[in-house]
Amino acid sequence: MSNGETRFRVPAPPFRPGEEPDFSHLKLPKAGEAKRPDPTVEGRETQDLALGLVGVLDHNHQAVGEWDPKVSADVLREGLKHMVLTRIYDERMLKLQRQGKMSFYMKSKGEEAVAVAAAMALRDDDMIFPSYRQQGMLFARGRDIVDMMCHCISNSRDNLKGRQLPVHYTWAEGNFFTISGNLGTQFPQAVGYAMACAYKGEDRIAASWIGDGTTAEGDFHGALTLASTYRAPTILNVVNNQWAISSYQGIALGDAPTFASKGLGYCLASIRVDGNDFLAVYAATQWAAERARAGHGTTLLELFTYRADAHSTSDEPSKYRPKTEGEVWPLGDPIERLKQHLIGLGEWDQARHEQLEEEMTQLVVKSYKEAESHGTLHEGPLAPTQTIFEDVYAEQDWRLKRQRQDLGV
Amino acid sequence: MSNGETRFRVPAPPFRPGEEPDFSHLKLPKAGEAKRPDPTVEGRETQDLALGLVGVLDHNHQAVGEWDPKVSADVLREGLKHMVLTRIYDERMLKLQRQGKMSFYMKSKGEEAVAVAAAMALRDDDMIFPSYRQQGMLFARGRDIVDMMCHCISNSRDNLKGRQLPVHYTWAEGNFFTISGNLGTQFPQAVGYAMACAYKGEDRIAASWIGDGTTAEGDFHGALTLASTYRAPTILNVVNNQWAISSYQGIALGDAPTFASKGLGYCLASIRVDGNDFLAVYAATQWAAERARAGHGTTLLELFTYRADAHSTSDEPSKYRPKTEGEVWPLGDPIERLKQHLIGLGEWDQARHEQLEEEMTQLVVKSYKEAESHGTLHEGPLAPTQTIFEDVYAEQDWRLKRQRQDLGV
Amino acid sequence: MPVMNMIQALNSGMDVLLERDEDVVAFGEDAGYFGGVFKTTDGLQAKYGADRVFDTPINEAAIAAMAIGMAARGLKPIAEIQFADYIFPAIDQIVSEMSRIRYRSAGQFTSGCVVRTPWGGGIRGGQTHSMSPEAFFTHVPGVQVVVPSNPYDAKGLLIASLESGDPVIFFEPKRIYNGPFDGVPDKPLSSWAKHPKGEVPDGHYTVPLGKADIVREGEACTVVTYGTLVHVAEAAAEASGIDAEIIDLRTLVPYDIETIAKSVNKTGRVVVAHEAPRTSGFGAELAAQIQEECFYALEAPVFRLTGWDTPYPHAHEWAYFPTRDRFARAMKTVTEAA
Amino acid sequence: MPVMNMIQALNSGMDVLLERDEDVVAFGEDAGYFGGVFKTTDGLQAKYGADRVFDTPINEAAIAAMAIGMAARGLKPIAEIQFADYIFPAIDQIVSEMSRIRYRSAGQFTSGCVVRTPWGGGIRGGQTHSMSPEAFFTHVPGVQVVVPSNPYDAKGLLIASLESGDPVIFFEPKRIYNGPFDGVPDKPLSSWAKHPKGEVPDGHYTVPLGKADIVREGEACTVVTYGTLVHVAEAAAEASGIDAEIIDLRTLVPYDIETIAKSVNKTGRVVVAHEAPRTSGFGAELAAQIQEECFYALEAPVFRLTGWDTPYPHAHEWAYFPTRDRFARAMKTVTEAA
Ligand SMILES: Cc1ncc(C[n+]2csc(CCOP(=O)(O)OP(=O)(O)O)c2C)c(N)n1
Ligand SMILES: Cc1ncc(C[n+]2csc(CCOP(=O)(O)OP(=O)(O)O)c2C)c(N)n1
Ligand SMILES: [Mg+2]
Ligand SMILES: [Mg+2]
Repeated sequence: MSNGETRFRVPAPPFRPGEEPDFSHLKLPKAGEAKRPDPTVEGRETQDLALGLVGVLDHNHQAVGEWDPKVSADVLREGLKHMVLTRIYDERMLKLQRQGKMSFYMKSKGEEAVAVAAAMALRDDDMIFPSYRQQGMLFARGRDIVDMMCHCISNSRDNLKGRQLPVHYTWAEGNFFTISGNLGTQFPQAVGYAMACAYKGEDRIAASWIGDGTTAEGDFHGALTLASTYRAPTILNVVNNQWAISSYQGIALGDAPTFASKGLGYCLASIRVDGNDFLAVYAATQWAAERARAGHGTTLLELFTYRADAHSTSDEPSKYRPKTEGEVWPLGDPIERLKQHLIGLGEWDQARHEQLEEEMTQLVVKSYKEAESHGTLHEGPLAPTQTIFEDVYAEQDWRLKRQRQDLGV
Repeated sequence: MSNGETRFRVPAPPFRPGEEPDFSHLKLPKAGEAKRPDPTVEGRETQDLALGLVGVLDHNHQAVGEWDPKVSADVLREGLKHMVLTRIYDERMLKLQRQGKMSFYMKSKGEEAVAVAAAMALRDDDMIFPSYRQQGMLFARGRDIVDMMCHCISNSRDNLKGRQLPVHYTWAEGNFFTISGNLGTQFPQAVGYAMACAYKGEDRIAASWIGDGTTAEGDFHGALTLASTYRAPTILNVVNNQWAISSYQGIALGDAPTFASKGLGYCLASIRVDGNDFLAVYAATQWAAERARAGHGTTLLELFTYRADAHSTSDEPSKYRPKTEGEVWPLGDPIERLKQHLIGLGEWDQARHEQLEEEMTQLVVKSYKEAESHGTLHEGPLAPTQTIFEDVYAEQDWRLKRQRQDLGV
Repeated sequence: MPVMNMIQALNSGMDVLLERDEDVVAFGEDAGYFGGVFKTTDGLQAKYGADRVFDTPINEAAIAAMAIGMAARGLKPIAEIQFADYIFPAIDQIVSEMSRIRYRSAGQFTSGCVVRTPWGGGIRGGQTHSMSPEAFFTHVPGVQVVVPSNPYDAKGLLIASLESGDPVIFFEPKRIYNGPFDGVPDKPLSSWAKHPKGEVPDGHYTVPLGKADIVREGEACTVVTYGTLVHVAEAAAEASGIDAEIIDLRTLVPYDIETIAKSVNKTGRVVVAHEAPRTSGFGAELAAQIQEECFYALEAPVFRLTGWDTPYPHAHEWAYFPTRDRFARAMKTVTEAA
Repeated sequence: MPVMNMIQALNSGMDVLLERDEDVVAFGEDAGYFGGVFKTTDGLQAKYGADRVFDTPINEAAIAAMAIGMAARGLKPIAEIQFADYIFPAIDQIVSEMSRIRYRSAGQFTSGCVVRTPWGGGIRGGQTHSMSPEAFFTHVPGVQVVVPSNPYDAKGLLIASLESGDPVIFFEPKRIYNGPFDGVPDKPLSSWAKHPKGEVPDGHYTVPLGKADIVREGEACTVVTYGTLVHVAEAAAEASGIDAEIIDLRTLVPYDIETIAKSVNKTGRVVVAHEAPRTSGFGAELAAQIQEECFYALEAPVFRLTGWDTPYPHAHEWAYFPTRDRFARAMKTVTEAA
């Protein structure tokens, strides 16, 4: 797999625009096949899990195998709701961005289960160090949707005072750390946080998420090294959505078979998970949380998924991958799969689903109206201008005081 | 293994000063046990080698097993000579440092085979990106010993014009890159160099060395990632001498079983080698070089050895490890082992060995006299003072010209 | 002569370099197949092959290190850091290695390469797509620092940078990639077609490093700046009617002290301007050197017009960015000082 | 009162902090069992346990990140970077994260911690054990920068730093760990026992951030400096007989502009001095601000006495380092300027 004749190997994706995508070369283990060891297992004994794939929902949308978390239909319906809301929210925000209501947006389409199932499997007091594509967690943790929107349109009610790009949420109350625009930095921070929890004698854990491309950063290695050395109660998640903007996963992966397998070199428990399978993500997260809480240290989870839309509003994926690639991607759509599973259980039906979509759409529309009543980026009101000089330090020094005066605010 | 009751795990070495060191807990595979796959093997198939130990010289100093490189007695005697010279050179330089002849020194005692055998197994046109503890390579490559000393005492003949700390050699002619005082930086550079060799269509390779402690740096991960992605013709060597100044290997290693196993997460060929076994280091390097030259990419070698002396002249190891630890270290001394092997072959004897030591001592003493005739750090002559303003750029800009004037040189 | 925007001019510069010399390679995150998130390397992989123009893993330190290793073997790498905000993971390789290879090896090895990176604010990029970290690099002996302000210079400086044989950190003012910006946020984007420096020869030429450009002659005061703010300064001079002499520095290290001093000795009044925070910004160096060099000619303190000592804000970008009006006020302050 | 050298004073400062507050932890490469390569954390692991004072892997970025994560959970970390030369792998975590956590979260999270690191030259450490990278950090909004020059201040500033609640980069002039140095390379080491600030209380006290110290009053000129050079300046004043007023800055961000301006308005003549390279060194900021603040009081250009724009050399260290004699010449230049 390299681009034509090259003198060193430059990995290239299997399909480029104009080619017919076909994932039959991908030999993915079947749902239910993976063994579920006790969460106290030695890290080195997770090799099969790192090279395999933990899946629960099979082709018929039935829950199979040892990893089935056996959660109630209520929990599944709640998960479905958060995922549907996430997708509708994303759609709406994208439209609003196109209308100039906000400067930037990033959707999580196709990756909703990664965020929602993980947040639901964690305790609400577990600390989250997210990347920019886990908005589903905020819904799962009950963040007010109007507040989320107010952040995205940088208005007077933005809890970040307009200081951050849209989708770079912060929510301390919900144990959701401040999202960085710099890739990977939060991974070792999460380990430090987890060490502090252990130090304080708490059984809270910390969890962090980065993308497949970001695993190449030095901070990835720093995090895994700290985690292995101090056996910190952390879950380190790699969301492998196959793409890093235009770079396909092979640029970061090199010859390695899976991202999960990168954890084996640190002897961390390492598991590749079907990231489009709500139950599998839930179960793996629960397993890893139990392991961490019991003092057995960090788990590296690879969530195998597919970025079903553009990287961000600044991206144009048809330039580098076939438009239909997402459609033929073998692990399907996480919402559809959970929906069918619930229908199969007799706990859901198409009518209820449509009603849910309708309710969520209404919620989003109504919330946006309310959010907009607090202003928008271009029309204001924004946070007072002088707030740009606040929170640099606990107290303003003479420089900031003078600069504020210079600006006349 | 942690220091008393701690709330997160802090790895601690098995023995501290005052304790009786005893390595019987170390289950090391026997020499000759490891299989030698074809150098074109897939990286992932080297797991046993990464977790095992490639050894050739057994307890009776006989060469055994598939990895025996079967080199001639002449080659072995040459290796012995370079190792003996390295040790005598180090001893002498240390003494001179204590006498104030140079500002700093770092010995490589106990690790001579790592440097000498590798340099001999490589081609002279292969590029070396060393750390500060591979002086043996310079001898193996035929660097003039007087030149080496002139660098260490920073005199008028120092080929680095006194700009670098002692032992931070550079020797372009000998394909020996400029040693950095910053740990780990050279590892990804070596991969870049190797890619350039491939790009130029050469079959030269690049090799680099770092210590066990340095594997924790982000650059380690950067190097392995580049190597795996571009399949660069590189040998990346981790010299595991058990200690990083006062920190024992567990601080970097965490729960991982070996440093070699860290290569598996990148699917690089990964081998742990008895670093005190000249023949094993030679054979493994040869194997990795053959692999790289054949276009199969990078090998990660862990050279398992022991830092038999202080980290540097600024260190005092008795503060953090038992004085006798090196003596009971199970892999013995690399010079003694090769010497006994040669004696066993009937190719060497005690008298010749003593004569060699005597010759090397004379060489070092004589060379130092000559070196000193070109000046010493404290008494001069040094490189002309204005050289501090040279080589910052290809051409001096106005700032440097003025600064030179200001200084009046 | 063809009209190009800055992206096309930079692309053309790389094209010329790649064409003329097989030792030239270009790489970075998304820089290969896709041609870069700003499309600066667009088409070059298709033209020169995937081992001459290629994608890298997301590890800026490794990108810099790869450039160093390749340069040691005689290649001439052009490395892209996707945004200047993301150069910090690479700064150790730049400060401790790239900048010093020539020095510490006494010339046995060199690190000639260009590290290109989109730089500066004005695009609503928030704190991680707007930084101007040039001052950090101006404090590093052994690297040169370049900031072009128009397509013609961008191409000529890029070629000169790679041909200099020493490492160059090459900051590209992304706000003006597609057209000059006069510091009035709500005015529509202008086009490089209307700017004299939008005409860019197709072939090889250089703009020498270390030489500033006087983009406007004037008597009332001297403005020393670079990048996007060159255009804001011009707009401010026009809007305010202040007869400013505007110096586009182009190269920050080594900066053209001769041109600056000559102008300051004439006007006696100076504004130095940049987008980066004030404290220890490159304006501090300029002010310090100017007051030393032209002490007796100065009739007012050198005025530093800069971003504030805060992270780069998102919603209040225009309260942070030195706009045309703030620029005009600064010129007024120095020209009116007693 | 006990006499301490700087290492002992810093050790005592950490001891006090660890003793009073269970949330304080200290860590770094070799900082645990061994007590640090300079022995600054000596004995603290034995006293407080291996989860309060511990060794870290050799990854400076991870050290900084760990501090950030711990601070987010309410701990008060003291992180050691073994030499300031090795802070660059951590600079992304410091610039992009530590410095901005409070700002970007609008105060919901903070990153109060101290990053301690042995700093500066004069110990024949060559280019990788001699750097003075303070200027980089003074350009980073959100971090404070501290450089003590004696045992008393070192302890008091260290405690004040950790108690400030914001990140502090704390540079320790290693040349004077064991005794003051007057800038004459071949004179024997002096002892802190002979220096008034060698007396250090055992218990808790603070030296406030942001306040400079006038270590010598004088009329002929003002010297603004910090760290080792404070002592060199004093020796130069004595040797030359020039009646310099010497200001020990102690805190670089935020620096004490009031004390500086008052002195400069009195003397009209200034030397700013540091060991780091000249271009864009912190002396540039000081000179720029002084000429703005005290323009009409200045009788000579602010003189920058600095290291050269080269990497830090080894053998010719004393041709690079601002020695007593170079210092005296600088004072002479400014006092004699017309
Ligand atoms: C340090 C750093 N380098 C580069 C970037 C620019 N950038 C933003 S997102 C991105 C791709 C990330 O891909 P991946 O990690 O796979 O995450 P995904 O977007 O797919 O979720 C890049 C290169 C950045 N934000 N930070
Ligand atoms: C980036 C960086 N961090 C810290 C140091 C200080 N330091 C020098 S040697 C050393 C220990 C290295 O240990 P290891 O990698 O095991 O190599 P060894 O000395 O044992 O050969 C440390 C921490 C450094 N030189 N560079
Ligand atoms: Mg991705
Ligand atoms: Mg070691």
